[in-house]
Amino acid sequence: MSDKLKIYPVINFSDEQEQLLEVATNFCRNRWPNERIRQQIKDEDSIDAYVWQEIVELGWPGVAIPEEYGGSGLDLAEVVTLVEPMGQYLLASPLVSTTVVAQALIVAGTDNQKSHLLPAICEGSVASQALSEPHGDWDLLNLNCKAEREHGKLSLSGTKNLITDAHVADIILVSVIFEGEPALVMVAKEDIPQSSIRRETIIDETRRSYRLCLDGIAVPVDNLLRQEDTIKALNRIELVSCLLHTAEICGANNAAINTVVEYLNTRKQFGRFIGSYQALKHPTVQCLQEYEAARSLLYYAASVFENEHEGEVAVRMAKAQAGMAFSFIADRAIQFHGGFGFTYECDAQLYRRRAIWHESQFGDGNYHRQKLAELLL
Amino acid sequence: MSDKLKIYPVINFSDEQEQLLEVATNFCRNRWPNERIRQQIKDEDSIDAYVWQEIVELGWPGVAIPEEYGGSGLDLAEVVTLVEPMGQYLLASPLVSTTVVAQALIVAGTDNQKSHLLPAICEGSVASQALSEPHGDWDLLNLNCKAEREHGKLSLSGTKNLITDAHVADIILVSVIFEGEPALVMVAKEDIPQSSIRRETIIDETRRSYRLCLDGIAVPVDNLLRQEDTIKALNRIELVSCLLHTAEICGANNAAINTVVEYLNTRKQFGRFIGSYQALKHPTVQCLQEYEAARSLLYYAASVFENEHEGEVAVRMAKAQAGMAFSFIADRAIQFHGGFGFTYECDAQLYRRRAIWHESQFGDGNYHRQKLAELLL
Amino acid sequence: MNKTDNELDDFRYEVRDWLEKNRPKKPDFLMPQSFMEVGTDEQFHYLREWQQKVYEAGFLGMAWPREYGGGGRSQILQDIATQEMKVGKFPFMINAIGVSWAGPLILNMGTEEDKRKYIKGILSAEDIWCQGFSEPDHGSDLGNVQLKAERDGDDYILTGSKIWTTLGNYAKYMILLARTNPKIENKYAGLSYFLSPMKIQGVDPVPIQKLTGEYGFCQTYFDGVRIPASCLIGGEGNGWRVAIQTLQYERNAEGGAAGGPTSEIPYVHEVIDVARKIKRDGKPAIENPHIRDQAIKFLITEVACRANLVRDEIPSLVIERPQSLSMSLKGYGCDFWQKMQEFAMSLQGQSAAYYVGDDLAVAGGRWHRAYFNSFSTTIGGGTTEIQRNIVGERILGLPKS
Amino acid sequence: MNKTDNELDDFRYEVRDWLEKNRPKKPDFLMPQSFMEVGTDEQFHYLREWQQKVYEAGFLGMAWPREYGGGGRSQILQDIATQEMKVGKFPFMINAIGVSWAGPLILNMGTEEDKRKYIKGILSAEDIWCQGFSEPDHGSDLGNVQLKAERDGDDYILTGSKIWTTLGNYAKYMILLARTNPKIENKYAGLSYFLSPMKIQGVDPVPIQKLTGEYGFCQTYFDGVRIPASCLIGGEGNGWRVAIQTLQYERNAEGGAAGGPTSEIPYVHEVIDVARKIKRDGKPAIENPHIRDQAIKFLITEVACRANLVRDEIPSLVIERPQSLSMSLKGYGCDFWQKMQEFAMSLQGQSAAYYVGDDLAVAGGRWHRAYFNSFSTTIGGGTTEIQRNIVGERILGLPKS
Repeated sequence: MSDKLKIYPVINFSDEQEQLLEVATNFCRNRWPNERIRQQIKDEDSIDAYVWQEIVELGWPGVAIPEEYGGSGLDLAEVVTLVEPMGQYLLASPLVSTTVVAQALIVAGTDNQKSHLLPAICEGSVASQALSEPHGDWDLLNLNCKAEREHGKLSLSGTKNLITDAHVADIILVSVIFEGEPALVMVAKEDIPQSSIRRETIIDETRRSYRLCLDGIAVPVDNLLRQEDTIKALNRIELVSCLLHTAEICGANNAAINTVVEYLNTRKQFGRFIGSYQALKHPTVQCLQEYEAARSLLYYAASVFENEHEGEVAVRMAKAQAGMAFSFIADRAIQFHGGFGFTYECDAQLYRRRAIWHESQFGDGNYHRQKLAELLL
Repeated sequence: MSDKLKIYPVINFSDEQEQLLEVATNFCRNRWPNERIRQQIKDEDSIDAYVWQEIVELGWPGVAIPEEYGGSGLDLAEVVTLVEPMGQYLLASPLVSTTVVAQALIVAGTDNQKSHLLPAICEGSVASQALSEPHGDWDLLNLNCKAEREHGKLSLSGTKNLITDAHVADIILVSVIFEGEPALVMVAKEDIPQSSIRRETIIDETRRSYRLCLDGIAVPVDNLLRQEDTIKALNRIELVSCLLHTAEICGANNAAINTVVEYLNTRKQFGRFIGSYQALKHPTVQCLQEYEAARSLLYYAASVFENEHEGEVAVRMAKAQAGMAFSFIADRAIQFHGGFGFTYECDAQLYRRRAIWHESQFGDGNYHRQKLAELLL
Repeated sequence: MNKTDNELDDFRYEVRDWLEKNRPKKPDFLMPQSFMEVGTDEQFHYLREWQQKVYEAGFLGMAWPREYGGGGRSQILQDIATQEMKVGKFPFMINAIGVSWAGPLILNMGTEEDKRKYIKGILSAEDIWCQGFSEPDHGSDLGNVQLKAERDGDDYILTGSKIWTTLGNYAKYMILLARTNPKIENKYAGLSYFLSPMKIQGVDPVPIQKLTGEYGFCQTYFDGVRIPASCLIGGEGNGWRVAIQTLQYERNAEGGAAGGPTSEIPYVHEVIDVARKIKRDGKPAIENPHIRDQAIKFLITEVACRANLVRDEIPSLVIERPQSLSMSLKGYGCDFWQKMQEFAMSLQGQSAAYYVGDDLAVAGGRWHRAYFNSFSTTIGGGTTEIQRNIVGERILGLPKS
Repeated sequence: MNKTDNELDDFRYEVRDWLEKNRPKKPDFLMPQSFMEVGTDEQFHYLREWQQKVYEAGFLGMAWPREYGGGGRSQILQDIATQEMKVGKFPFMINAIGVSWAGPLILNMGTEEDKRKYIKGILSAEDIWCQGFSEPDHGSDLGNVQLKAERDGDDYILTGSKIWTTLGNYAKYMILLARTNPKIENKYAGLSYFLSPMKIQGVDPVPIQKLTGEYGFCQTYFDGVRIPASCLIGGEGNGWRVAIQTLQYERNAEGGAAGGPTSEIPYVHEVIDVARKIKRDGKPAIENPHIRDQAIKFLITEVACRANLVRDEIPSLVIERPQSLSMSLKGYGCDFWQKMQEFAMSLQGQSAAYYVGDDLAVAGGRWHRAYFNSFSTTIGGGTTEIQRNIVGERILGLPKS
């Protein structure tokens, strides 16, 4: 029993990862300065088409797509090194959602779907996924939305919510019940009437989230992914999402630490820099340490991601730790900025809002610890 | 549903309580200076017969025993004010165990038992209880020990553990299974062979605890308490014990805070009194606040103790909070004393050991929170 | 003035009855959760009307002297009325700075003229008050206040700015700490305290956007503002002492306050109600063992906070550290509320992604907003960290940091 | 010296094989959990014999120079051997101060004569070393060391006392920080560092009883002890620099250490095993949701601590704060272990009442003792609080407290 508790983590960090991490960090720093973040909050569209075009030209959407479909054939570990700096600079891009959809297609797409959609993704098609429903349950199998065969097409019904960047997505992967069992269906942009899609008000203002009313939408039957692999695909979606979200969280966590440290080194109270007070210094050190732990788990998870059991354990550990660490620093960031922290102008709120959003997606710490208890105890 | 969650605590503090608190505080301070605590650790017998005699003369064992049996007919709230200072000065006395047995007799004793044993307790008989068994479960109904009718007597069997002061107790209240149901039996000192009783090594060295092998012990059938009231009596025992333990914990918690504060105000490091460092000052303030919260809950619990439901809720809240607060300060007391805290000579270990012991008795915070969830959610 | 328990009970029913009969209709706009969060005119007018109504019914300022507009009755009656308003979740008193700070201060240290001029307007919410202590560059460090008040004949000329002026754009008066003597070595002796008009030339309150995205505070600029010397309270150079006195009113909460709630107090049972409605793994979140355990922890602390207030009234139960409970009130309580509100938000699971304005936001996003706004209590009026210093030094006698 | 993975694996199996064949028989007495807890002769001899055996088998000091008694092999082999000893839960190296502190220091800064004289005895555990930094009146404040070392011809005369001398009563040598110049204004410049003999006239190590009730530390008195000036290392007046250097060896743990574990490392899975055996409400404690959740939290931190060590070896993954992981090792890890051991104790429910010596004590009271002893790691060698200062100042660049 205890044997699976004896975890000796291995971290492999390839030359590709090293290069991509450096390139992506520079890219995000240059393209996404603080003013840009504030602009992105105001824009209807949080994604910058020019920046996305650059990302496509860099080949990042295809990093983990096999070469036969036009990708680079690398691992998700390489995608992690791209997403982490995006988190750090709060750069909005559909890279995560697009990668997740590609991974689902690799697992459960038909040959036809793979040979059409994967190359398109490599060339810049934006993909998103519609998995959640208003009941709010994280269980991806808790589905009320339906697909039914009608006039040789699949007629969809029900409501999906929390769909990232749905309005610019070329394809959306939708989970439904079809013939009594879970299924995944690709819905193309042109099949969705504008009136079916509605912007949501979410806590993280640097993102755009939409609700999609499926009623009246019909798609070709060929858009169905191989139904027998649905559960496998949904598992993959959950774990890939957790891995990439964790990368994003770690990046943002690092930025939040830097924001706090800069303030502690600038602001004076009672004639001393406030960073000299242990009441602020020590919790900040604890935040740093929790972040470092999360980042180590992230790269461990990235390294063993494809190993059954160990990969899942590592990813869930990483997400649980990263979520906790980021919430902790973001909460303290508001407090330690004092009155300024209470303003919209201070970046602390950006991090705190983002931390809340991340905890709401694909399970919070409590949820993953429960899953880990099932896996390990 | 929510209505029982709207708790507006009332604290009644009678003139008797006020007087007893003052008298008991002075008594403990005079009788039980620090040297005496260290002596009590070395003594085979942790109870001081002379001090107990004084306690008896002050009438404290009978405080909550009805006047018809020779007591003062006051409430357990008054006993709380006696026990709290005993906790503060770590004064060893069998007042708690004796009071608990008296309360059980009031609930489930036969007229004959009450008219014999209660006056004896008022006059100084030491009583203890044997409720635990080596399985370690806090559930007082999880019983393996047995009583069987044999030759007109009750023949006992099995092992009881964690019996406080068993070697000096005149009577021990023992829980057993009798005729398939839980029962309580009084066992007199003279019925227990010396060889059946063995001292245990417990974490709190200021106390004495014993294991009792019941095999071969037989007592008169009249020693059985009214069996139909056993569950009621066990409930009463649990709640009275929790209340009085909480009082003891609060007293000790206060002493631990004073010990820490004194050291922080005396010890210098890097040219400053260590109490000036926020890394030590702020956690100490948090310890103080958790203690104050515990003490407020204690006196609330004492005030409403006899109210069904509210009394149980208040007592469990008080025990959970007090146990947590005391463990917290006692742990930090070791740390904040630095190297000295690591020695046997430093009082920090006395408090830490006591905190561990208290958490082991009648349920820790986690246990009481579970019970509260059942009562309230 | 000792009342029997029966008389008190009768009074309690009288209040409860009036309150229920006069409960204001539920507004169709989002309500602020404390007086620090009033960001729109409709919120402002709604709350001001309610305070006026409560005052006219005789349930506010009940223990303040009758000659200035108070009720001249006993404090215990006010306490009962206040409690009924809190428990019944009635709107709070918008003129909180007036009823809790400026009013007690004026009654305590003001001239006869001050009392006649200000007290009634404070109670009726006719005259809204704001507070001018903090400045942009030294939030918690009041001794360092820099806003200049230069004597010029019978007037003072004010130059500088104040920050976190709650209701600054609605207020008629400000309690203002300013520097009358910039040269004196003892910086505290250079401070003076004013009851200063807001609706005059040169005073410019500019709303600040809060982290919630809403408004409620101002930065107030003073550009050569001329006010009469009679605005001074406590005498020139005594500002520090008066400010400390004012802060005592706040820290002792109900001290000499006129009564009434000044914020919506979130209760743990409301959080538990959220947990009953939210689903996790197909079951109500309240069945999740971790959430149950957390909920009970918060409940214990909530009851303990209330029990602290009750015990604080019994001298022989606070004999060893007489100020311990009252001085910990803010630090311990605000920290608890903040964590509780964070918990209320986090237990929403996936739905926690929504914010105020989305129809899927749990309770309209109330808990997110409450959590964000809670930082005004852990930062404003002395941060939690500073509160710990104060308790450590004054209650435990630890050396200064 | 680059080894192929196959060669490394072969070596790992060789070590594992030797270890299993030579595992010392389980003692019939209570074993100490780290070198700081050796309180009896039987413990001492048992552990000394084991270290000697490991050394003779070639699995200790493998990367130290062959000419002084080391193995002259590569560090990676030593790391593998050390890991095998840890994972297999073999006894730790009793001469920890020697292998982790004194040895690296001597190799680094000692004279050729020092190296020939001391290194082999360190590895074989023939010569036990102890450490003399802390003094009774200024625990963490090493700059304030007062023990006097007065020059007298070719000798120094030592007067004063040191505290927390682990193995003081067994040690042959002490690394000693002493004050050679009490008059100099810069207090650091008045310090010097000695490799000082213990078994000579005037040195009196007196055992200190620990909070566990056991022994393991001494207070060591120096009453006019005469030692030759050749004991000096680093030169007179350079003691501070040498001491800082020594502390680096400790903080970087495996730095230049000879290898081998120096304490028994408690694993979370052992705590979980306890939770499987203990009953709560008639069921194994591990089924209690709160205990499950706690266990998983500890497990996550345990894996994270290990992953930190692994990541620290990859330069491009620590590029932003290069020392962050290594400098946090002690503070973060020791705090975690302490809480984990406290948890292991608390989950025992009623049985937590028992202590070492009672047959009902869970695992013979191991977890209580481990928790108590854990304070030697959160206090000794710089308290957790001081570790946080160091990380805050050196890694985050925050100003000094």
